[in-house]
Amino acid sequence: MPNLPLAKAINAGLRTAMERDPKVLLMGEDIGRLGGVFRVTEGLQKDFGEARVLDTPLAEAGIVGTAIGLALRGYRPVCEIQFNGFVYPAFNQIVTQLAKLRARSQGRLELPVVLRIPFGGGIGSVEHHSESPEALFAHVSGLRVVTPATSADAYWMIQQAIASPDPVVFFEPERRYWDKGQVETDATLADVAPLHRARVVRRGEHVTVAAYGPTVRLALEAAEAAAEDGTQLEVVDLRTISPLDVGTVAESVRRTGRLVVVHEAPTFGGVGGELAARITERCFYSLEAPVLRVGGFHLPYPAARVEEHYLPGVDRVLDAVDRSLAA
Amino acid sequence: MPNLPLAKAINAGLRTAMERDPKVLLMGEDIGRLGGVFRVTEGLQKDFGEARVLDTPLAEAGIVGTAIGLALRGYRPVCEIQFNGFVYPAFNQIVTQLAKLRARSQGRLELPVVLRIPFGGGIGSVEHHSESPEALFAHVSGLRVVTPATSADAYWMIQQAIASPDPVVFFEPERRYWDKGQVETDATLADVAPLHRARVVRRGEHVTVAAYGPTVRLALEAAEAAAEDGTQLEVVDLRTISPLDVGTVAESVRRTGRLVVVHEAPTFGGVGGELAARITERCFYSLEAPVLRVGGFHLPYPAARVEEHYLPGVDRVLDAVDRSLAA
Amino acid sequence: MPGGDPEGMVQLLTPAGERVEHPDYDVALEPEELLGLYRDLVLVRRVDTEANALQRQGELGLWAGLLGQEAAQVGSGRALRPQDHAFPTYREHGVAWCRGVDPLGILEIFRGTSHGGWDPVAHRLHPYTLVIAAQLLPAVGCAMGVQRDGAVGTGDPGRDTAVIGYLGDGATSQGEASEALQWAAVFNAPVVIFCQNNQWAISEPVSVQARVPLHRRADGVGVPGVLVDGNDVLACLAVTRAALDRARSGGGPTFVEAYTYRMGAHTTSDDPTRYRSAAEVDVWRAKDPIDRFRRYLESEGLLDEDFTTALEAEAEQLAEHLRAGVRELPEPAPLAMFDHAYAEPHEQVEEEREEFAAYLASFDAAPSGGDPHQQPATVAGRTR
Amino acid sequence: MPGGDPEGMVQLLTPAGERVEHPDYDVALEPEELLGLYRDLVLVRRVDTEANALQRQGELGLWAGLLGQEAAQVGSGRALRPQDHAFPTYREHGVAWCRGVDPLGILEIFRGTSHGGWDPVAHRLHPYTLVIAAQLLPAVGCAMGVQRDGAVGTGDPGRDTAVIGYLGDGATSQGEASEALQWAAVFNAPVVIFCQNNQWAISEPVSVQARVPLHRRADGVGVPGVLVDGNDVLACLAVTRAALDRARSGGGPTFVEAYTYRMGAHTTSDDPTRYRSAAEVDVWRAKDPIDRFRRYLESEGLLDEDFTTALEAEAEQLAEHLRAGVRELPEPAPLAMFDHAYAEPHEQVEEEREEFAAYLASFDAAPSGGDPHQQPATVAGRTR
Ligand SMILES: Cc1ncc(C[n+]2csc(CCOP(=O)(O)OP(=O)(O)O)c2C)c(N)n1
Ligand SMILES: Cc1ncc(C[n+]2csc(CCOP(=O)(O)OP(=O)(O)O)c2C)c(N)n1
Ligand SMILES: [Mg+2]
Ligand SMILES: [Mg+2]
Repeated sequence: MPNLPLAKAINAGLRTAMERDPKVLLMGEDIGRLGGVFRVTEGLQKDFGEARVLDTPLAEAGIVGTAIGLALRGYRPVCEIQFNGFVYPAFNQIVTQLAKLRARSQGRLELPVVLRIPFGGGIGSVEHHSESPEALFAHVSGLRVVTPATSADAYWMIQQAIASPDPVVFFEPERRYWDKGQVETDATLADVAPLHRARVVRRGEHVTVAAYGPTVRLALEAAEAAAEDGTQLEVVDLRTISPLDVGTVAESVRRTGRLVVVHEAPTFGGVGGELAARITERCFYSLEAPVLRVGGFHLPYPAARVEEHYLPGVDRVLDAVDRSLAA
Repeated sequence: MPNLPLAKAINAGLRTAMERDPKVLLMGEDIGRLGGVFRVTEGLQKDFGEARVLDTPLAEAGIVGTAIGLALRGYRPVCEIQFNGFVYPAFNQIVTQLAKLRARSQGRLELPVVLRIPFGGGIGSVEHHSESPEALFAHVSGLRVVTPATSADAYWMIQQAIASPDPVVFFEPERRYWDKGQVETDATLADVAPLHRARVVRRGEHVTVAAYGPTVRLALEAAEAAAEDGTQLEVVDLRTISPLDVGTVAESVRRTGRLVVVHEAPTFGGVGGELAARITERCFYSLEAPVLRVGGFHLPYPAARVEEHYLPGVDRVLDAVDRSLAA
Repeated sequence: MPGGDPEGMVQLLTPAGERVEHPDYDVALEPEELLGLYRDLVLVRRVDTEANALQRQGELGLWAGLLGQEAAQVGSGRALRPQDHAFPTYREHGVAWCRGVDPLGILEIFRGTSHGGWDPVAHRLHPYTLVIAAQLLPAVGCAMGVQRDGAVGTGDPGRDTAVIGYLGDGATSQGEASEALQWAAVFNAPVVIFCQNNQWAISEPVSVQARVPLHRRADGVGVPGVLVDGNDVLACLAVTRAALDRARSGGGPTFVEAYTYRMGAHTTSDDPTRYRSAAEVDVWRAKDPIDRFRRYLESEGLLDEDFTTALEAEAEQLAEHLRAGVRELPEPAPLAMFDHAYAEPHEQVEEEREEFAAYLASFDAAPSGGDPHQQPATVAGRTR
Repeated sequence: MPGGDPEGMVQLLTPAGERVEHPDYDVALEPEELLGLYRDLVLVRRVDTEANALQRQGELGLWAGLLGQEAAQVGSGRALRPQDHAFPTYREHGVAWCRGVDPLGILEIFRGTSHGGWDPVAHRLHPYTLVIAAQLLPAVGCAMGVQRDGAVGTGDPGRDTAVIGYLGDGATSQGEASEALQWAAVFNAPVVIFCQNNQWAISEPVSVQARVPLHRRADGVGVPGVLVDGNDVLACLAVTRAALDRARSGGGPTFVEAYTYRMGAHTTSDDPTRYRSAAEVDVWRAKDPIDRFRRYLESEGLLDEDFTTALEAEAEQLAEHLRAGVRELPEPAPLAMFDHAYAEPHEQVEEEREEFAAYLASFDAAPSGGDPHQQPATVAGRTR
């Protein structure tokens, strides 16, 4: 059971998928010779050739648009968008074509396309490199949206995403790329947790904290800190954003009576609002306090030297926990 | 006080703005000679010339991108996106440039650009003509998002949007274009209701119904029907989506204890979730029932002959009201 | 200037129906092939006529006509082999016809009972795409898939495959159209980008889109650009066939500009008298693609009365098929819309399906206290 | 092939520093103008050297170097008049220099204290744009504004205005780049689209973007496309000046491809040895833009020791200004980020500002029970 950084776990997952199915292709900018700016595709062009690992022209609409055509011809393209803020040139292809072609053709067309998007902040980078646009994709029917928080999930979820007959937007938490974790590579795709289930990653009785991608570790750190003060946080790693596994969170909230949702994306219009609305609807009589949200502010992602203030940190999570407990 | 269809009220508002300020320009596809596919710009090219009312190449990125440049040079461009589903080619310019340039330049650049987008369904049209993508814009900081529900608001709000130093996405409810209403054209911009305030359009004590754009009339129709059964709905026309006037809704909910939000956009990830989360946070102890939402389903907009089932209708609103009252 | 013949346009038939030679392009067709083309032209025009009538009668919400563009569509459509793939806009009813699609499948879209009533896999005709130019990158990607399948340059005419992607003159302005051309060039993809320059994009003349002839765009990325008389079915067939052959053999992409004219309205919602002159339309009427081809066939003595009578009867039958069929197109069941957004269940969709099913059932159950309230009236058919 | 001189490239100075004639382009400069250009070249290279060093020392998170592209940037930048507007990418430090921007303002971006430290209105230098090609449509729009202001073709050199928009070879693949060219053509906008083909887009050679020379793209939309030696400051000045003059006089847009080379890494996060050979870099080192210009000035007897010593001192002073200044760049105050998203108050932003201010204040108030928990460490500077 190797101990892999999250980026390497995705690399291994891509490799396994490519070995299993010759129709799996990788497409993107600098993913071939260079192995991607985060080295997630390192070594794959060397081993699988240029026909299966394509360095593309610098055009995101082109990447997604041609991936659609390749999928129609039976391929399973996995597209890398170099950074979160550069996905918008492809937005038309994603929203009007990729997401809708199945419905438009009454299920006659299948679009097994994966879009890998590094997202989130905390790496001290420049504009457009640290954003969290997942809510924009979650609102678009026809897409599935998931994000792993650990190396093990990264390894398996990328394979599940590739195996999905539906288009999947796969958000990779940038600042966790170098976090290591054990990966059980001997299991099979059927054995591991389903792609669209949330997971309780820490048990606790006082407040449920729901997080995904980069904020899962943050929630766990907050839980450690809270435990020192005697507050037991239950941490749920959502894993899947569309569909949203409301049931797993509701089950937890029915026990704790309190929920704090944490994501890096701006709170306003973010995924947390949707979860809050659904949990409140389902658990209205169990809730001891309103669902609270901790997220980015309704601001363009700021310059790197101020991002620690923009991003939810342990303290802001704990502050919300305190407010929830005080309600 | 003329009685104008909503489309004509916008036309009159554009005309007034153009007369007042020579820097106001209109740009879009078919807006000149043809007067736009909904005739909203009818007669304006004839009266203001081709330099101020531009028929553009068929490229939405081009429309918004050049509008940005014109704004930087001191103009106030008002762009028409022909239909809601055709805005995505411009999404990159909107999200990465239009919305962010002010923050990126620390307030040194001003982007008084208006994007007019006809939205919503109910007109029996083909794909991409009836969608409600407002949540995608509301989540993007730097933009303001508003929508009028009546001719009077249409006339004044378009002028306020043009006067705004910030970019404004102005959603026009397609199926209300032909609805007539009194327009008090003698007032001044300073007299009328501020752009970013919601408005209680019907008083009622039992349940608050919040709606915007095309669903305001729907909510009023539901209120009529409910009144026959003795249920008094309070109807709030949100008018502004970003910012969201939470205070006006909260004030109402504190009295009624119940809230139903109605929009045509898919419920999942829609504006209703955000409003539900905020109202629950503010009014937790006043709420007698969870906030309920009535909206489109998480599906691509369906074919015209089934849209009446996709869209929230009076009955679905009343059903939600009943469920709220039963909680 | 709309109307004048542009320089360098490939033509094999003059507007008067005279057969002319071209140094680079030719077609040698058997009489039955020529008559087959004529049949196609007449029948697709009949589909158009009938659909317009059905729209006026309220059976369709909208119709996007092809009047005047029959030759460009039939010429290019008949150049395709069964294994080829076509990616149309919303106006390629003639191409759909050549792909064996029942026109009723198209009427579904404009009646509003579905977003497309044919099997895109079986017919190798992609669903109509309303977002202009958005079908082109998928077309190029499909061609890249063909390449990867080794279905190019084998010399086996049943195997070598090409892709054709259609667009209008207005659509050339979309950045995606440029990207498609460029990707085709960079990957040497077996694809033909076929532009029907019908001179208008709704109310905008082609001069709003470009200052130079559209086919020159291809030069910019090193793709051959060919200008063909789009009202000349033989020239369209010859040029497209050559381009497809080139693609199938591994020679790479071609951009074709078919110079033609939209004789009717943009759609039935449009009123072209607001933006163009009757005189302009008259100029183009004189170049009608069917008239000229009929004159040619007549001059060759190929059109006899038996054939024209039979064709007339076939057209009448087809019209009747549409008239009867359109009224019988099944109304979509309310719950069916939940079926195809995803291949595998999606929690929120399933939940909404169940809730909506229960909601609908609540009316059937007719609970005491009343009927469902009426839906507000919709204003149908006011837009395109 | 990177390294070989392409056909038809405008050159006024050979790599050996020999002055050559060109039938269409020339510049006649006074000695002090020539020395001024040399000074610019030396100083902007010094900015680059210093910024790289500061990045290695951890003062900057990242740096995108211009080594090798000084002539293209100074040549084009010095062709601008005060009233002109420039729309850069993220690499036009030499252009920024010509627009009078203190390089410290650029370092703010790469240190992470702001998204840009100059006043774009005062300098008529748009903020750096990281989304490739996204600055071009705004540049064209600005030029359309210039037209509407009547600031074109008046003959008044202080009034007639042009716009220049920069992009890289890789960025030419974006659909928006094509749209920008086309809008410029259709509206005859007073704009120069200036492409620095530095042969690489991170790890991708220009052959991944296009099969034909980039400047040919202009032909496709009827815009003149000029290929210029991007390592020849005189040729870049001459070609850009002519293009800007044409724009200012109402003659319309020009596309310029400056053929050059990125001698360093894409950014300090990049390792070019992974994708290109030392031999290739050597070929280009022999064409260094500063070496060749120095040889020319020497051969003309224009460079004396006084000048070079003074310039060396000036460069040293500039470097010291950067070294000292970068450390003194003010750290952004946490609450300042709330100031500029909107010109007028936005309810949610104001609410968040207040809540966050109260939250921050709660630490100052040092409530009983403790310090704020520590932030998790960030992994800075690992990406571009
Ligand atoms: C991206 C996009 N923008 C706008 C529209 C609205 N629209 C539909 S058809 C049309 C004109 C298209 O003209 P052209 O490409 O010449 O094709 P034609 O209709 O003439 O066949 C427009 C603007 C659209 N469908 N897609
Ligand atoms: C839309 C977009 N996609 C991807 C990127 C990531 N990226 C940054 S620079 C770069 C290469 C650009 O190459 P080129 O245009 O040649 O400019 P150069 O860096 O060589 O000056 C890429 C892919 C980006 N900034 N924007
Ligand atoms: Mg057209
Ligand atoms: Mg480059």
